This record gives sequence, structure tokens and C-alpha cells, in this order.
Amino acid sequence: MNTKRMLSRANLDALIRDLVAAGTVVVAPTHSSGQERTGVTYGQVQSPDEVLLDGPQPIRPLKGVVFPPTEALFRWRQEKSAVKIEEVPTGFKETVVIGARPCDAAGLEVVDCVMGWDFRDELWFGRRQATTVLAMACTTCDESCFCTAVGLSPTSTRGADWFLTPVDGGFEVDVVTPKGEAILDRYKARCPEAGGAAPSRTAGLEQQVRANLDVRPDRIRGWLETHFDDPLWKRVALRCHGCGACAFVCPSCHCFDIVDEPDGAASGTRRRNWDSCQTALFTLHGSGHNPRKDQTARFRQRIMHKFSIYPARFGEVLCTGCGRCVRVCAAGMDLVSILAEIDRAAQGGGEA
Amino acid sequence: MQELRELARKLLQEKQVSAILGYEHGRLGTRPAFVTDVADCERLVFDHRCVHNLAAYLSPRRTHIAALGRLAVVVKSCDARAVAGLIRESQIKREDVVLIGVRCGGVVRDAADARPLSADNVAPRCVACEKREPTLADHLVGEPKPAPAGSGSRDARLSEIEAMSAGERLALWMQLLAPCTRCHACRQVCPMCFCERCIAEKTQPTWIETSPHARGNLAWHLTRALHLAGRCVDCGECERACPAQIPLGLLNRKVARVVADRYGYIVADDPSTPTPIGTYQLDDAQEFIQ
Amino acid sequence: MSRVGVFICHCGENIGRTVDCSRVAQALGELPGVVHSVDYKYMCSDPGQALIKQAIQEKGLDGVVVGACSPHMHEKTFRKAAAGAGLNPFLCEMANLREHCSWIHEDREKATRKAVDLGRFIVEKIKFNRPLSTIFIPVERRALVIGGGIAGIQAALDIADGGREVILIEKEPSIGGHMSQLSETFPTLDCSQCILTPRMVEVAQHPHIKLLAYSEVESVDGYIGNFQVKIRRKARYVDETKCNGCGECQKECPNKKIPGEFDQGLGMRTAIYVPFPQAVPNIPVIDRANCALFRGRAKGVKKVVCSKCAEVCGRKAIDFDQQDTFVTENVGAIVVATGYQLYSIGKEQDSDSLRGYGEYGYGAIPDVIDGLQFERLASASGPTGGKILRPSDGKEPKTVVFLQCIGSRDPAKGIEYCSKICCMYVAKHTMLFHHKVHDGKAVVFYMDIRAGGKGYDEFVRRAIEESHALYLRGRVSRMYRNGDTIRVHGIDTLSGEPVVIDADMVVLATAMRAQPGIAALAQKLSVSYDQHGFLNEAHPKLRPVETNTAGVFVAGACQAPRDIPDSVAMASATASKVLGLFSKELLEREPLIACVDRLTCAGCFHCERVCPYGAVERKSLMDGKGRLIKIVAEVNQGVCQGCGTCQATCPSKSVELEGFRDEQIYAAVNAL
Amino acid sequence: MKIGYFPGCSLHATAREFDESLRAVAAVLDIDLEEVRDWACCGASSAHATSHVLSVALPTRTLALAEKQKLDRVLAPCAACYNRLATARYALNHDKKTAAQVQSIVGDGFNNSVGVVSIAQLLSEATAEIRRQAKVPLSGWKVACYYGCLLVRPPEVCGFDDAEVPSSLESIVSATGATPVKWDMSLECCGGGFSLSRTASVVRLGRLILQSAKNAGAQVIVVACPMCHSNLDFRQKAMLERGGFGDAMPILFLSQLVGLSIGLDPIRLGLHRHFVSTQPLLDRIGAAKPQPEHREQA
Amino acid sequence: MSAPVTVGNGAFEPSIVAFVCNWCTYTGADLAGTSRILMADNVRVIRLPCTGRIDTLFILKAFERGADGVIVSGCHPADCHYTAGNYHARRRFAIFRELMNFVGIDPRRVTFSWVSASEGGKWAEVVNSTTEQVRQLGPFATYPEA
Repeated sequence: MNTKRMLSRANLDALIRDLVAAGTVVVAPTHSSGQERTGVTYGQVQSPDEVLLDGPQPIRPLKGVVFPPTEALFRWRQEKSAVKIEEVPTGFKETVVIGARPCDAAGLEVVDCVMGWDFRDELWFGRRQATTVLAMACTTCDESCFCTAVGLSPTSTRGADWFLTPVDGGFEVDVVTPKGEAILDRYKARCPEAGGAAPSRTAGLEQQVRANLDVRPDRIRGWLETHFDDPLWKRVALRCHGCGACAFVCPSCHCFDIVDEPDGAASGTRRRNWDSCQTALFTLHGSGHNPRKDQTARFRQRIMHKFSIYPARFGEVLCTGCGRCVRVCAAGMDLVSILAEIDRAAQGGGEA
Repeated sequence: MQELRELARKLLQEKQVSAILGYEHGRLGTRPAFVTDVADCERLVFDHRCVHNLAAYLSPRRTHIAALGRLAVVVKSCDARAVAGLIRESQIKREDVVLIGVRCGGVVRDAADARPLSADNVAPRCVACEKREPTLADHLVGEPKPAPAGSGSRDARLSEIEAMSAGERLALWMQLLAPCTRCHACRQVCPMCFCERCIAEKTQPTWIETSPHARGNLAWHLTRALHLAGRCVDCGECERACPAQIPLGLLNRKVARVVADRYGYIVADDPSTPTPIGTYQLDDAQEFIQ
Repeated sequence: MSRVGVFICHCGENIGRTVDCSRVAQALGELPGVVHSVDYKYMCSDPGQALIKQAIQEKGLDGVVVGACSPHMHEKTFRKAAAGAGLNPFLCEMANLREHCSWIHEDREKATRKAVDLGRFIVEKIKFNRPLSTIFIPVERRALVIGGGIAGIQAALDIADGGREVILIEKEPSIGGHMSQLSETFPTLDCSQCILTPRMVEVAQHPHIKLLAYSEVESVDGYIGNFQVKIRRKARYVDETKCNGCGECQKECPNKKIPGEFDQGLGMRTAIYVPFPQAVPNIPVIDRANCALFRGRAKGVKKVVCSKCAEVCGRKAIDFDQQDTFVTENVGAIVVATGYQLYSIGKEQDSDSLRGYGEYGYGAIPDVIDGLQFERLASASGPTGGKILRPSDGKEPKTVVFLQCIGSRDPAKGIEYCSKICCMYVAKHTMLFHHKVHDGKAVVFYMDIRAGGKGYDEFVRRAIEESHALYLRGRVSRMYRNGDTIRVHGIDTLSGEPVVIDADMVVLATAMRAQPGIAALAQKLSVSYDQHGFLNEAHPKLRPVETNTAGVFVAGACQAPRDIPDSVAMASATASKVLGLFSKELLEREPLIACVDRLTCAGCFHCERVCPYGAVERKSLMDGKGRLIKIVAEVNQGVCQGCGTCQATCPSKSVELEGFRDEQIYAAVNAL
Repeated sequence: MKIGYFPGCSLHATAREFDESLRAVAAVLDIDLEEVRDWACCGASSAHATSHVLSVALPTRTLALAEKQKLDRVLAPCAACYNRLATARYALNHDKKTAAQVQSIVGDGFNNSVGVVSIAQLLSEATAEIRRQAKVPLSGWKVACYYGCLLVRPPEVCGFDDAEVPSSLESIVSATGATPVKWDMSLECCGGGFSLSRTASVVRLGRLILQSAKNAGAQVIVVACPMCHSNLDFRQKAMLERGGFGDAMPILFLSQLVGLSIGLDPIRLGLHRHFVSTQPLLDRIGAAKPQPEHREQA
Repeated sequence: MSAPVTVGNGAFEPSIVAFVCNWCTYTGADLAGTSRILMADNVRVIRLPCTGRIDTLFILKAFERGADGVIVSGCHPADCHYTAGNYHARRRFAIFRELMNFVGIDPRRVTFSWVSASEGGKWAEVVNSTTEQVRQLGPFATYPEA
């Protein structure tokens, strides 16, 4: 395996048409349609010209494709003396993602750990199985990106089935997984064996990202494990509104809430919806007691979970450095500088 | 700028307040700053990138901030309206906060936008803004600033939508609300959304479904706009915070205009004015009632 | 899981005819949580109620839904039945299958389906009903009576005789009201003062009555059982504790030419005066506007212009520097008996909605007077000592024309209502006139004769047959001086002939109007009033002396035009209401009121702003160490009337109206 | 100030002096009377007795013309004309059915925007100016102001002054320096249109009015209605013949009294056209003797 | 008033919820009943103490639960049993209605009316006219199945 292949832009377009024609759901970065403010987001496309491969990073992560913001778990009906449960049809449609960012692709694999841990989340894995990810090396980055600080890079192939590297005239294709092979088998004609290695257009990007933040996750984890009550938390959390937008745009945040929604007096649907640990309600007990009583505790929880707790349990940092939380934060919370500060502290540098 | 820092130092030195809530330049753009140390007053800035409405931090629900003690807050006129709202609705007492009013020449749409203020990056509400310095303030700093350049017709889009057919409007809003994931960032950053328990979180009964589907989203955004009737201070934070980039300002503006047209009520930074909800006139228009 | 019982009533054929009751019972029986569902011919009948009681006991129901008529009809009946079987009455509700279904639809199929829906709403709702218990509020067993006319006097005496303390306040210097001005009273022609004065004295001497004359209500706080009333005691400039009512001061007062209010301007009084000899309390008051001293002071004259009254007062009771004082009284009930004023006839009116009768020359022609003025002329204690003499020249009038319905029943003049008493007192006037001027001729122009009441019509007949009053059915177009007579142009609509009469005197039976300033008082009491300023009773038929504010009652002409018997009857009715209220130390209230969830209340107090009754109070929540956690809203159970406006307004729904809590309404809507 | 002018038939015939004096006075008071072009009879006093629609349509036509002429108000000096015009305007606003019928007659495009003004209203607006212009002192003149039945009634139609105790004429008379007397008959009917058909009644009613005015000490009666004027002036001889009260009493049009007070020539004011001589009045102010033109009595 | 609606060959029959105050409109509806005034059978009445208690959330929920139309009715101004509940409701619904319209929910689906305890006839008219109105507008289909 791992033979390099060449996919011309024209062939990519053709491939997309083939997939659409074959009834496969094709998801790719595209203009967020019908919005007042135009942005780029992952969305289902019907034709190649909707696809934006060299635009900015999509505003929302890829996780929605395998983990929708809301999904029905089952319907219930209360009868005279019993409650009847009806499964909701969950046919996982075959989906191909084209042009996924490495940080998004990696995100899926990172979350696999928890989804397959003590309880195997069939909904997650069902969609994972049906989804083939053709990731693509980044061609742009900004000062919020820090994938290199969490062991990834603009060219990392984690979580990708194919990895596309933009070259003149098209893309160099690395087929990374058997699932990738399967797609290849079907569409071999579209991507012939590559000739001599074409020059990648992604050179230098990695250095740029590293310049944003150059830290060691293990150092950070070490500090976190011993600084639960560090004054840093109070200070950095002050400006946090607890809006949770960071979690909702995060490719690795995966917490959800489960609600029963009646659609009548005696029937309804149980759904699960994205949730965020940044809101007070997240940990509010029925008694009215809240173990995470203020934003300091909630913000700390987020960092702890991503850089200490999750790594401790799964050996994975629950962050892929996509930088969305930094871009989206209304209060200018900047994970990059916070991690930098922690890393300095970990090296005995103390506060910045 | 120096004027602001001097004042901040004075307030801290004289122990009038234990912290200054203002703005600083972060790594990426301007952001809220909490200054408790006289030396840090140097960090304080005020310029066209200070978009945030700091009044949101004054809600008694922000226990980690209340813990700081008595605050001095830097307020633009729109922020002062929010402070007035909090006083009017008994959330804070006027004497519990020192208000540093700043003369404002408009701010940018996006705090990360480093460009100088211009017609293409100015926040639309600032162009129409008629009040460039707060009345509700203990101190007033900065030189009077001119109105920012830009097209004055911030409600052009509103009128466009009003001109559509009901069907078109419904289709439009279904599309606009579709990307909402119900993160409720709009609520969290809103200085007037200070409820102890938001109606959207009340589960017995669940008037507003928390699921980000058409039902839940419509119920939420309509109710939110209604709750802000005569209360929205038009600071644009909700729209700015929305990760899905939903134009929430349209809904708020619509309601604000209804309230102004029907009841001649404009939200101002005067805590003593009664809100249009909670008051009534015997001869309020009732053309819609049979 | 709930254990709801459903009972569908056929109401004989009333429901059964269009609604298939057994099908409804069966369908509702299918619903989760319904453990019992039957239909029956007459649920309200004793056997019907027995069915319910039996089921409650045998099946241990925790909710009862009766599908029958309107809850306005039988909710109380069935709740009582449920309570009889040991179920909390508030766990019983009705579905309206008659007024809202069987009576307004014909299609049996669709009516039946609708009936099932209506039933389902209530079944789902009742699953969230909560057992509620009556609320008890302590009662301050003292009453305030506002107004010292015959109604106020009667109410005060009845309450006091019932053994409860009464504070009676009167804005004039003396109690007695309009009745004290009357000569005789219909239909018995007994002397008004003869029957009134003893009652006035009784008030003054009653151990349980505290009389505050020359006083007005400043403000009212609190609620039924617990009112705090601030009372302004207007300065008399006479020390009540010293004055013994000898009257020397009035003899000395140099200004003796002031038209007296009590004589309706027909007689004169002094600047320091007692309104009338039998006044209670018999203590004079100085009329600042007409007293030389105070007029001087008003002009800034330093020296004492006149102090004759003070000089002659043996007890040194005159105090020119007296100021208004305030007292606050705690009372449990308030009786409003502020009475009426007369419609003013002239062109000038105190309200834009009113028009006068310029064509009658009232004011311009001295011998055109109103009914109350005639009372004074006819009264033995009046300016003419009871002789009927006309104001212009003191001659005895031979021909007197009486006009009824002046203002009353005349929308063009702004008063649609009938003043009720005019027909009777005009008849009385004609008799008094006939008795005193035997060769006199009384002519009455009337629109209709309204003499309903015991002995009333007979009275009018006597006026016509024995006193030979000429009754003409018609109106008068205009009147003007003709020599020393008044030419009256009218029409007799029965003969269809225009009538011209040269009268020596004309008496106008003017409309009864609410007292000026009644609106202000009503607002202090938060009692509603109609467009004419008459106070609204809680229910025109069934709660005639109560108001929409619990604990505030109305008696007499402040509620509508009333004659003396009516006013006295109302007064006694209010007294019995008050005594009933005072019969227990604790007051019982229906528990369907609002209640705040302190945990989630954010203390924005929108509820406080919308509450029509000011029932929302501010409550500080402290932690264990006595530190303030937050200030939240709290509903005063005594004041809340249960409208629920607070709940609809509360952004976080932290206030719930018992009986109509969000969960109950949601469940009903959910059952759609 | 410009205002539309609707003289009506009588001001072109029996009440020429009303027209003349009014125009003369208006000129001095700086009131620009613009006659409504092609105006027609207002319908009084027979139309409303025969056909309601006609009685509204006739005045409406005139109002429509005035509207076309861009006039916002029209003055109808004759009390009857004023009453018909005002009544029509009121009917159009309050009686949809009639309005529709009339619309179909006068045609569309009429917005009923033209106000209708009586002479009493017009001059009571101008009292300040009258005072300013008053040259000839009429002090000592005792004037009975006679409104008749149409000038301020019905109130909902006229909407100015009190229908039972009016005061506008008095205010104008006071402005001229003369003294209005208080009397009882200022609103009584003069017999109006019955002048010819039931002369006896007119004479009877007229006597009551004269009598009352005399009793109140009036020396002259001021009227604002051609019909009242002809009844009280032209029929006064007959009234006097019944005896009972001494000399004749001059009957002046409101505009004539105002004219005299601002020093206009009695001839221009048409004072020579009256049956009851106005000379005694003129003597008191030493005005030139107008040449009475010869007229046959009917 | 019109005859009761009859099932016309599966033609669309709107489902309408009425939120009414206990003192005026509910009693008025009772009067319509006692007067045997026939009316459309599409309306289901939910009784509340006062229009002041009627929440905009009720209306939204009714639509979510498949109502095609809603009626909100209470005491005429100055008639409120609680003196002012209806005045507050009037403002609440004035604003709600315009916002609803702004997001494209046809305001003709929601009838607001004052119906007094003596206006049984008016209640029947409100019921019939609203039913007819909503029937013309067709089923309410704002919510694509979530």
C-alpha cells in the first residue's frame, strides 16, 4: 500500500460527480449558503464547483458529519400500563469527505477513544464506518493555529483515509487506510500512479504554526496534574463568559446532553444534543448544588480534560490545535497564550 | 489613553475600587482586562477595537467576578445603557459600581480586525449611533469623536425582509436559524440576559426544546427577542458571539422598532425610565384585536 | 403514575343528544393514568356525586375529571363532593362538554371527537394538579368608614354595635351629610333631622366609634384584614379638646355675610362657623378664605388683622397657628360611603363630558333654584324658618314649576343614567309646597314617573290627588324673566300642546353625581369606578356591596344614585360583611395565587411592575452567616388575587400561579 | 386672510345691504372674500322639506366648487345658507348612505375638506382687529344681539358657541364699543319663511322679540340673518300698529354695526335700504344723512 | 352565524386552540352555549384566569403541537376582572404578533379578541371567522420533521 497517486483537479471534479451520481453523500468545505454573513463551512455538495479547497478553515468542525448537533435516539410511547420504545431508523448513508483539514480528520480519531471505551457508541461508529475522509494538507494558516503544539501538523495524515497534498495541476494522493483503498479500487481510473514527486505547496506552513506556539503537551500535563488550585485559573477565567462556543466549534469536544421531547401527551422522542462543560447547567445537580460553582472551575475543567484527564486515560491530547476556540471567542480568551503560559510555568518560568 | 490610565490608578490607589474592568490589547486584538494592580493600569486602552460590552460582567450571576470586590467599569454609551438596565432591573445598585464613561467614535465589527476604522469594518450600529458619550457615568474620558464613516441605513436589510411575503420570510429564517447549535453564546454574552435559570433551561415544563432543530431554534430565538423587548441595548454582542454567524441583531432591531413605533420607547442609559413591558397606556393601539 | 377518574355526564339529553358519552368515557379510559372512566345521566345528582365519592374511595383516585357543564356551573359542587370523599378539592376539575360542545354543535360524530379532546386536555392537566389548602391571614378587627352621611353613620353604628371598633372619618366639619339638609323625607314625610340627629349623637357617644370629622384619607396601604390608613386631620384652628361649642365666637365674628354651604347659599354664615346647630361634633371651624386674619396673612400682613373670636373664647380654644396633622390607623376592612354631589345646572361644568342647561337661566334668574335649595326653604331650620319664600324678593310664590330629569337620562348632557330619587322628592316637594302654601299651584314636568318601592307610587298619587300637583309629561325648552315672573315654555306631550306658564319660582330636580375627588380616593383604595365616577361593585347582583378589592365595601350613593332606605340597607349590608369578616381571627382565602421559586428568581421584579394589586414584595435571602445571597420576589398571599400576569411576564418563569401552573397548561396544550 | 364667500340668493336681493356692508367691512379688516364661482342656491328653506338627498346635494355642489377653488373655508353670511352648508358637511361625514348618494350626484374627487363659517364666527375671530380699527365710539349704544334659531344650532352641526347661551355676537358688539344687553329672546324664532304665508304669526312672534329687547333697554337689534332682518325690519310697522310699545327700533346687520364703528360711510353700508329708519342712530354719531331710496311696501 | 362545519370529503379541517380568560370570554362562550348558538367545531378552549396569564409560549407550543390556528381572547379594556391584566397582555401580544409576522408566521393564524361575558354572539363570530380564515390559509407547516 502507500503508493503515491496523482489526482488532477479535473479528475477530482469528475470523482465528485461520480460519487454524487452513485448516491454517495459528498461533504466538503463550501460557502455557508443563505447566510447573511458568508463563511466557509463543511457541507453537503452536489457539484464540484460548490467545493472550496483553498479557502479559509471552515468555521465549524467536521465532527458534525459523524456526530450531528442533534440526533434522535429512539421514540417512546406511553401506553395504558407500559412504555413502548420504537427504534428510529438509523441507516448510515455512505459519505465521502473531500478536503478535510488535518486537524479535523485527526479529531475524529482522537474522539474514537472515548466513543469506543467502556461503552461502544454505535451511532458514532456507524457513521465513522460509512464515512471516508479524504483529508488535504493545509495551504493556509493563521495566528490561531497550533496543531504542531499537540503533535500534529498541516500535513499530518491522522484520521485520513486519503491524504491529498496540493501540487501544481492537482493533488498528490496518499492512500492511508484500507477504507481508502476501497474507494481507490472503485475510482482508480481517476487517479493514476504519480510520476516523479511534484513539489508540495505546503512548505513553510509548519514553521509558521510552530511560531504561534511551541510547547510540549507532556510538560503541560505534568503541570496541570499538580496545579488544580493555581491562581492562574482565577485570573485567566475572569473574562470567560461561559458561552461554550469554544466547545461547539471544537473538533474534539464530544459532550452531549440527553433530552426527552414529548410530541404529545403520551409520546415523544429521546434525543441527544451537543453540550458544553462551560455552562453552569452542565454540572448543576437537582438539589441546586453545583460542584463547579463558578466560571473559574468550568474553564479549568476544559483545559484539564483536554490536556490532563483525557491523556491520562487514553494517551491522547483532546485537542488538535485547530484554533477555532481562539477565533470564535467573544471575550478574546486565547488558548494559545494560556498554554504558552502554562508551559513556561511548567519550566519554572512562572507567570508571563 | 493616559487620562484613562491616570483615572484608573487614582481609583485603585484611593481604594475607591478593588478592580478596573476595561480593555487591553491581547495577542489577537482587543479584549476585556481586569486590572487589580496599579502597575497594570498601563495595560488599559480604549480605541475603535473595544467592541465588547463589559456590562455583561456585572451580572450578579458572575460570582467569580463579584468576588473581585467593587469594580470600576469602562463604558461606551451602548454599554452604559446595559448598566442602566441592570440597575433598573435591580441586578446591581448604582452606588456599587464606578462608571468610567468613554467618548466613542464607533467600533469595528470584529475585535480581531486590526485595520483602522472605516466604512467597511465599522459595526453597523455605530454608524447610526446618536449618542457618542454616556450620560450614566461617574467620569468621562477622551476627546469627543466624530461619527464613523459608513452607510447610515443599518435597517436596509430589515426593510428588505419586511417587504418579502410571509412564505419567503419563513423560508429565510428557517435557513438562517438552521446552523444554530444552541450553544446559547448569544445569551451568555448578553448583558441583559441575567436570569438565574434561563427559560430555555426550564424542563418542567420544557417550553423551549433544547434540541437545535427547527422547533427548538425558532422557539428559542423568538422568545429571546421577546424577552429583550424594550430591554435590548443594541450592543451587538449576541451577533458577534454567535459561532454560527446568525444575524440575531435583525430580530432585536425589529422588536426595538416595534416598541419605538407603538410605544415611543427608546432604550436609554437612564435607570429611572420604566420599561414598555410592565407598563401600559389605557389607549395603547389595539388595531390587531377584534 | 397518576390514578385519574373520569366521569362523563349526559346532563339528561343536553350532552347525550349530540355527544356519545359512553364513547367519550371509553376513549378517555384508554389514556395512561386513567384508572376509572364512566358515564352517567346526571353527575350533579346525589347518585351521580355518590358515584364519584365511591370511586375515589374504592379506586384511591388522585384526580377527578368531570365532563359535564361549565365549571362556572358546578365546579364547586364536584370539588365539594371530592372533598367529601377525602380527596383534595383542587384535584377535581371539569371539562365543559355542554356549553362548549353539545349545545353549540349538531354533528354527533364531530361533537363526540371534540368532547374527547376537551376531556383529554383536562385529564392531562389534572395529572399536574397539586393538593392545595386554604390560606389563612390574620385580621385586624377594626373598621374604617369613610363618609359621615346617613350611610356612613348607619355602617359605623351597626359595626360598633356588633362590638367592633370603628373609625369614622368625614371631610366636612360635621357629620350628617346631605340628609341633614333635607326637610322631610319620602314616603313618610317625617322630619329628616328628627330621625337623623339622634343617630349622629349616638355616633358621637358610642364607645366603639372614633369620630374624626374634618378629616380625609391621605393614603392606604396593605390588604384585606391588614390595611394601614393615613388620615389627614385638617386644621380647624379650634382646639377640639378645649372648645365647648358655646358659640360666642360666631356671635363676635365681623364677617357675617358668607353664603352658607349648609343652606345651599340661601342663608348666611360667619367666617368661624358651625355648619348647623345640631352639628356633630359641635365645634366650629375657621374658613380661611373668608377670615380677615387669614386673608391678611395671605397678603403677607404681619399684624393680626382680627382676632375677635379668640378674644371672646373663654376657653382659649382658638389657635390660628394650628396645622394639618396626620394619624395612621390599622384596620381590617374599609367601608366607603362618600355619597353624592348635585349636577350643576349652569353652562359651566366641571367635566368636558358634561353639558349644562343655559336655557334655564339658573344663576341669572334668582328664583330658579335646585331641589336641595328647595329643601332648605322648606326646612324648619332653614334660612326662611320653613316658610316657602322666593330668594329674589322674599315673596311667597304661588305658582311653582318643578322640572324633573335635569341632567339625568340625557346623554346629550353627559349623564345617561336615572338619578332614581328625583321622581320621589319632587312629589314630596309638591306636597310640602301645598301644605305651606294652600292656594299655591305646583306644576311638574316629567319624562316618566319612576316610583318603584314600598309606598312610593301611592305617595306620588297622593301628590297628584290630594296636593293637586299638575303633572305634565314633557320637557321645558326655555325659561326667561317675564316681569317678576318666570315664563316657562314647555310641552305637554300627552295632549301634544305647547304650554307656557308664568311661574313665581322654578325648582330643578338635578341629577345625582359621584363626589368630586372620588377617582383619587378610588385609586388610593385600588377600587374601580365607572365613567361617571360611581364606584364599581364586585358583582351587580350577587356582590352588590363588595368591590374588586377584598376588604373594601361600598354603601350608599357613592356606588350609584340611592335614596335613604337603599343607602341605609347597603350600609347595614356592609356592616354585616365587615362583622362576618371580623368573626374569625384568621381570614380564609382560596389558594389559587402566585408563588415564587426563590431558587431561580433573579430578582428583576418585572412581576412587581405588572402586578395590579401590588402583591409582590422584595425579600432578602441570607446565607447561614447572615450574608445577603440575593433579593427575590415574594407574593403576599393576602393581596394576590390570582390573575397570573406575573407568571406570563416572568422571563424565567420563576413564579407559578397555583391551579394554572405552567406544567398544567403545558400538559393541556401537549394533549392537542 | 383669504376665505371663500357664498353670498347666497338673499344677499343678492332683499339683503343687498348685508352683502355691501360685509364686503366693505371685510376690506378694512383685511379679510379677502373670494366668491365661490358658479355657486347655486343652498336649498333653504324648501329643499330639506321636500328631499333630504337634494337638501344635502345642493350645498355639497357649492362646497365641491369651493374645494376645486382651493378654498379651505367658506363664509355663508346668511344664517340659513350657513345652516344648510354646515348641515350638508355634517351629513357627508356622519351619514354614509346619504354621502354615497350625494357622491353619485356631485361626482367623485370631493373630499369634503372645506370648512363652513358663519359671520358670527368669522367676526368673533376678528374682534381684536375690530377694536383696533374702531374709530367711531358707539359707547352708550345698547344693543340686543339676536341670533335667531339657525346661527348656532344644532350644536353638533355648528360646533361653535353655546347653543343655549351663546356669546359670540356679544363679544363682537363689545368690540365695536357698544354695550350688549342681557335679554331673553335672543334665540327665539322670528317666524322665518312664514313672512308671506302666515304674516300674522310672524308679526306675533316679532312683537315678543321687540318687546323683550325694549324691556332689556335695547336701542337697536343686531341680526346676522336676512330672514330675521326682513321680518323684524319690514314687518315692524305692522308690529308697532298693534301698539303696546312706543317707537320703532332700528334693526342692523352685524356687519353694518361693525361698519359704523370703523367709520365707514352709511351709504356704503346700505343703511338707507332699511324700512325702519336708521337715522336716529346716525344722528347719535353725527354721521351723514343717507338718502332713503323710495321703496314700495309689499 | 354560519352553520357548523361538516366533514366535506376529507377537506382540510383546521385544528384551533383558544386561550381565554375565565371571567369574560369563557363566560361569553358559556353564554353562546346556553343561547344554543351553533358554531364551527374546530376550536378547543383552554381556560385561564386572565389574558394577563396567557403567555406567548402557549401560542408557540400550540403550533409546535400541530395547531393550525390560535385564538387569544379576554375582557375588553377597562373590564378586566383583575383591573389591568388585559392591558399588559395587549402590549405583550402586539409585540409578539409583529415579531411572529417578521419571521414569516402568518399573523392571520392568531386571532386576538375582546369578548365580554355578554357577547356570546361575538364569540361565535370569532370562532367561525377564525376557523374560516385558517381553513383558507391551509395547514400550518413551519416545522420540518426534526
